[in-house]
Amino acid sequence: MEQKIEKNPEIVGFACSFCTFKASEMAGSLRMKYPEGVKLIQVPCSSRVDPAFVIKAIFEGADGVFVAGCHPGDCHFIKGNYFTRRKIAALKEELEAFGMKDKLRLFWVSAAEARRFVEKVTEMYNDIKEKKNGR
Amino acid sequence: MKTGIFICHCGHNIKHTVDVAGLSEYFRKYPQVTVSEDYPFLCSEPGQNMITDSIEKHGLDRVIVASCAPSLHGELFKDLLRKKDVNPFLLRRVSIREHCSWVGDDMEENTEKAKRLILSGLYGAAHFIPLEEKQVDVNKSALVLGGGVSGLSAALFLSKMDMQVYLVEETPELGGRVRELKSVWPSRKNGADIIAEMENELKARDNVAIFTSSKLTNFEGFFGNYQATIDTPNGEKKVMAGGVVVAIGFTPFDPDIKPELGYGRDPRIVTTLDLERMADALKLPDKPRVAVLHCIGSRDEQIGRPYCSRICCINALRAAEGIKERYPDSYVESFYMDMRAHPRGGEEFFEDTQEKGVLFTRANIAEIIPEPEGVVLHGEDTLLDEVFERGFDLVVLSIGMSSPATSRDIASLLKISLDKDKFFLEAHIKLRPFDTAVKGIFIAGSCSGPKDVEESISHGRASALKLYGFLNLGYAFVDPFISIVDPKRCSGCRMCEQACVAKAIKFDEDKHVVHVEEAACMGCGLCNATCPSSAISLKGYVDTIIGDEISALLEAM
Amino acid sequence: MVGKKITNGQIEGALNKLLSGGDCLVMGFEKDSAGIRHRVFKDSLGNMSITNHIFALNGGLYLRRLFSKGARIALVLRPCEIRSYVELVKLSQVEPENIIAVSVDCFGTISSKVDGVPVDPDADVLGKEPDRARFACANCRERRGVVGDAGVRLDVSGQYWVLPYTEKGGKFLSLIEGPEEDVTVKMAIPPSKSAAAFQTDMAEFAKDFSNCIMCMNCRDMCPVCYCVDCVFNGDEYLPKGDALFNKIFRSGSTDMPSGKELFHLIRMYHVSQTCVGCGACEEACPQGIPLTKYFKGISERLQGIFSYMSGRDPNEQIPMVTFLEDELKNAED
Amino acid sequence: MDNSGKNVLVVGGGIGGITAALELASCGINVSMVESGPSIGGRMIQLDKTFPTLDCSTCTLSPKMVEVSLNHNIDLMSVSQITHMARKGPGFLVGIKKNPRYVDPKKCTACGTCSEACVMKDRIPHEFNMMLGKRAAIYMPFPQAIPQKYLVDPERCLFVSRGKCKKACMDACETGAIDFEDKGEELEAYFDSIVLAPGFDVYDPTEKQELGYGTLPGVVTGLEFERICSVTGPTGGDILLNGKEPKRFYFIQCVGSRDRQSGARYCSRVCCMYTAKHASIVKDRVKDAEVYVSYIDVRAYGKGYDEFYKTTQENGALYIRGIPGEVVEGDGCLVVRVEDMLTGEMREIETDMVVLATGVRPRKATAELCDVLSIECDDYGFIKVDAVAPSQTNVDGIFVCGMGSGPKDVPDTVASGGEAASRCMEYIVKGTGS
Repeated sequence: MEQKIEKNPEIVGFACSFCTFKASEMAGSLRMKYPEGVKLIQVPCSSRVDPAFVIKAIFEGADGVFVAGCHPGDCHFIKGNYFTRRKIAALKEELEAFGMKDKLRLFWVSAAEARRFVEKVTEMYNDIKEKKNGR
Repeated sequence: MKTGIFICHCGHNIKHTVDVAGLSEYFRKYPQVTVSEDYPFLCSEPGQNMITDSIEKHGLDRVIVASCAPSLHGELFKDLLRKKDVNPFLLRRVSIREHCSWVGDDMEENTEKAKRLILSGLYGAAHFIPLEEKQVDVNKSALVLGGGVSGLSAALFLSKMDMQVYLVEETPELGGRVRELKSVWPSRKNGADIIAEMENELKARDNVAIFTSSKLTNFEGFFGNYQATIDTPNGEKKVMAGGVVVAIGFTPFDPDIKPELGYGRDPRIVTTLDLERMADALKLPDKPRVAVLHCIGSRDEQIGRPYCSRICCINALRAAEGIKERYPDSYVESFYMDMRAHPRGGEEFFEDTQEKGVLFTRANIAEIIPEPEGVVLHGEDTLLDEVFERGFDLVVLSIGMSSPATSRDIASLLKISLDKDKFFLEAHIKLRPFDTAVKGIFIAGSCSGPKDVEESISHGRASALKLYGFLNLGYAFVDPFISIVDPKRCSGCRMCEQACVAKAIKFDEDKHVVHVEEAACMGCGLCNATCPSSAISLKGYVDTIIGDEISALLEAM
Repeated sequence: MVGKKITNGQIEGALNKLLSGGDCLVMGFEKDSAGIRHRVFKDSLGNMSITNHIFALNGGLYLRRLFSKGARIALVLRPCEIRSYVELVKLSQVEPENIIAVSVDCFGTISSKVDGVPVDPDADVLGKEPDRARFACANCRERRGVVGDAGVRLDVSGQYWVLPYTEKGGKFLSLIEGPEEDVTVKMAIPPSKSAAAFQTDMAEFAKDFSNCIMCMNCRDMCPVCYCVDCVFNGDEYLPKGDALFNKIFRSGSTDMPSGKELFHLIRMYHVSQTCVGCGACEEACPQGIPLTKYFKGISERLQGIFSYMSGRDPNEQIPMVTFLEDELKNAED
Repeated sequence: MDNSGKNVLVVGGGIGGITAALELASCGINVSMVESGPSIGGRMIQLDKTFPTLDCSTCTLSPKMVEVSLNHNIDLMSVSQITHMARKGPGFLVGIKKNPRYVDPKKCTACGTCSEACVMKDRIPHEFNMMLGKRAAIYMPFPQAIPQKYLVDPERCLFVSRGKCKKACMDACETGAIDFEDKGEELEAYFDSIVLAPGFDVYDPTEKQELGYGTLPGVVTGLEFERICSVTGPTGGDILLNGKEPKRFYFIQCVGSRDRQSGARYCSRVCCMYTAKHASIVKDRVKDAEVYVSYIDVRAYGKGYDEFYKTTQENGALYIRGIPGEVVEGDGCLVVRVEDMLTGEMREIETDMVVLATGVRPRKATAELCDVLSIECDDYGFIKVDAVAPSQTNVDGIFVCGMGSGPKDVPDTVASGGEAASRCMEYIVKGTGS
């Protein structure tokens, strides 16, 4: 297991059920491929994501965590994602102070953007994988 | 705790890249797992029976269904629990198809991933509590946005079903675009007549309130009890509506967006819509040369309109035919990409127009340059594979449909989502084409994508029927996924109250704690994430559930 | 800006006027041969001290959940204490209606853990013996008495002033004899220079926190850690007993849960917007962990991105409960 | 308002009929659904996937079918026909013939042992699989069939047709569900209104000898190809041609549509998209497959269709404008002769499999049905409707939805199902004068 994790990153994503999670469903039904290491947790809105979750995930072994929600202005809950952006921006600042800023990303992916979803997660996965194995 | 895990093969959709048998075997080792089975189609009747039977046999209090995405068959599996008197919110769906078998090819990797996804379901579900779907009375009245043919059809139907109807139209008169059409496909009736008929019938009814030159300014409440504020010429009106049918139609494509078409710079370049309006005013030489251009503002990625507008080929044909009838000796040439004469009778019409002498050239038009002696088309014939320049006395642009100008405003007012082209997004394009993500709000006609008149009428009526079906019961259930406050843990810091978008959180000065207005809560969970001690938490998504799901995805196995 | 020059005893005089009303309390410092400490004065001030060069805890701690209607209170405390009071007001943990908060210029403090410090509240720690000053003070963001309703400030000529910042501050000023005059002279303490952004890594963290015993004293003594029931009281982040062994049982890994990192990083996030960098946490730590470096550093960075400063202004909203539609584009990936 | 006590007859159990029935039931109407086949689901359940989302047909439709079987307001009659109809006031007196299934639905557990035991096992061409693959005389058309019950095919069952068989099925059946005495049932009932959802057949391209359907192995129709791709199909979803996986595919559009010779001038509205769907399925399942598509115009008119068409091309499907003159046998392969109208050149393309995008025809049974109900049809045999009320037939109180009134794709059929149901409701309410 340790070996495996050393090679392939584990990435946990928090996906808004109204956009990103839908996009991920579409990505699935369109048979788009992305690394198995990427696993999603569905949340009603990206604003539900308590930064504590991200920190918890990181210290339980996630090589990367992303929070993904609707594009600003498109939030099903009207303004939720603006709060998400504040929370995550602050959290990124904290992680950066600890030299871990590349562990966390914030994506906007609408329900229709299956391709964007795949691109974003794959890109993140590959970047992190490089770093892991670059060492 | 007695958990049942049911893993679907989905034919070979899941089975071919996930070792389903191995999975069901694996989970049997967990103490909290009583049953763990796999089956070809859990959604089929035998599959459903298998689940209900084991709920009964083993007295399961948690059911985990690992299959397709949770958005599919949501109610279906819940009902299985209901049938056995198990609270339906003790069900956990795990998507091992859309999120596993379909996105990875490696059997081993996929199985490992599925294992973790199911495990997170298992851990998360451990913290589930029975949730109650509160029954609320619903208002047997409907708000219909848009007075076009679709909205009118919806309003008429609902009113005939004894429902109070509020019809809101932005423009001064009802009828939308259809009113302007001289000959509606395929009936060939005059649009104005069709509208007049509907309008009179509607106005004769006493349970319909029509607000023209009006617009929706505020919208709150929840399914069955929405409050809408309408800005009308005679002041602001507040109405109660059980549900909404959105039928705000479309905006005709504005050719100015493509300057190379020269539209607006020369009176000899007109749109199909202009042509309808001009009708007799149209003045041309007795042997006019007329060009009809298809796909203006459709199938065009550069201007962000990659979709087909569905109706413009027929419109183009009608334009060509019209010219031919008026000027038998005219030279009419139609420039198209694909001839999409798909509606009823369309193909025959296409053939007839050809027989009437209209020429059809498969071409891409690069530019339209108005010269004194004629409007010159610069284009490429994609059949003969040659570049051409041809002069015409009139150029008709068959314009497509763009998303309604107000779609974004309406979307944010009603909290419904838009698709990539800014039309409204349906819950499921095939099986729920009228539903939106918000209960009781339906979409009809061209505002969810280009439609012709016939289809718009069907849509209007069908969505109205859906709404009626919902409200006719007189009661409905509110979403149980709302926030709840633990007053013993609340510090009364009021951060959640300030953050709450729905303004659903109220502060109790005496007890110095907050509480949630259930009906108003949207269930986003922002408050939960804002409260440092999670004294306010979102049912179904409490910290322990998400926290343990995280652990499950990452813990060593 | 107008204010009043004061001489020894004048503030005490004003405060005594308040006390004489019988319905007012004063919170400040009391000094005697044994030492110097926080104290609430009722009928008379006794030997009150306006300043205090020894830091044991942040007085804001006493103000949490202070909703008393009626009784009036005057706070005469350090800027960092008044700032935490202001944050607690924003968090509705204090009812400010009957409180007058006076911040007093601070010359730096010495840790109460250091033995044999002579009792001289006016000692200019940072000026005279900077090496004995606490880390928090040496790197303080706001030593000037410029927060709260009024401030007691020293000008370059060695003259003390009382300056009003709010209506309440004005009332307090009126209790002091002497004419109001424009403040033209420079003050002794200049605005602090903004420090470089705090930067560390997990290795350094591991080293610094290696002795953490998770007593959570840092949390308990933090003036702005106001929750009545902390998330870390439960088993959720820090499994204990059964919860811990269940986790070990099901995960197969026998590592102890990574409690330290979770506890400190999450708490850093929780207090990031309200932390005033007073260092009470470090003072409270039995293991001598350099907490201030981290909490102060993180909070300054995190407040920075919203150009927010805790305790500066009661009308400033805590960043997490509001937003701008057009901001933080660089946070999006 | 209280709609209980109102009865509506829905004829046809495809997606159109199912939609109408469920909508009506949700309004409290008692619905009787008459399906001529052994299971509801219609054509859609025969499809492997549906465009443009490519989600599997079974997954989207099966739950609806189950809903029908569970809904208390819906009475489902399979293998049944309408025998006669008479107006009665605003409504109709309708005769319904329930043909015998020879299996007692109350006893059958759908375990399948009877089918295993049947002497005709694997000897009868399977209609559900478009005659590809074989079934027994006692069978269930497909695993998700609703009703979830087995039945006997009277024509092919030796005992029913010839009276002599060892009836191994009866011995095999543990619940004694099989009953050869079953005579079925004839009944007459009153309905306030009727919704027709007769569905469609696909064009039989045998007459087009030049395309080699029926003569050349490897030339199949669109619907046959659906079954070949489908998990529930004869090959279990593996794309096989007599056991081998073909690598080269040629799709020919507009076979029996936009075509006077075949008697259909109209456009069938689904072939362009189902071909695009087939092309992408092939590209997804068959490694380095070679895919050609012949077309006149690509009619990707629906929501997300044009985008889907583009992706199909991007994924490597080669579109050739022009319909092949002929398909001939080549050296261990098929050869398609086509004039590429874009390049003007005459091409001969070798391929392993030719899929004919066969067009839509009115279902054969529609004609009789219309006679019984005195419904007017158009020249093609589709049910005539009022253009402004697209489900209104010439008979007041009888409505039609789906392909019965002309070609429609699934979304349009669902919409028309809802529309028909709404007209139906309106008619009933008016009938009671409320």
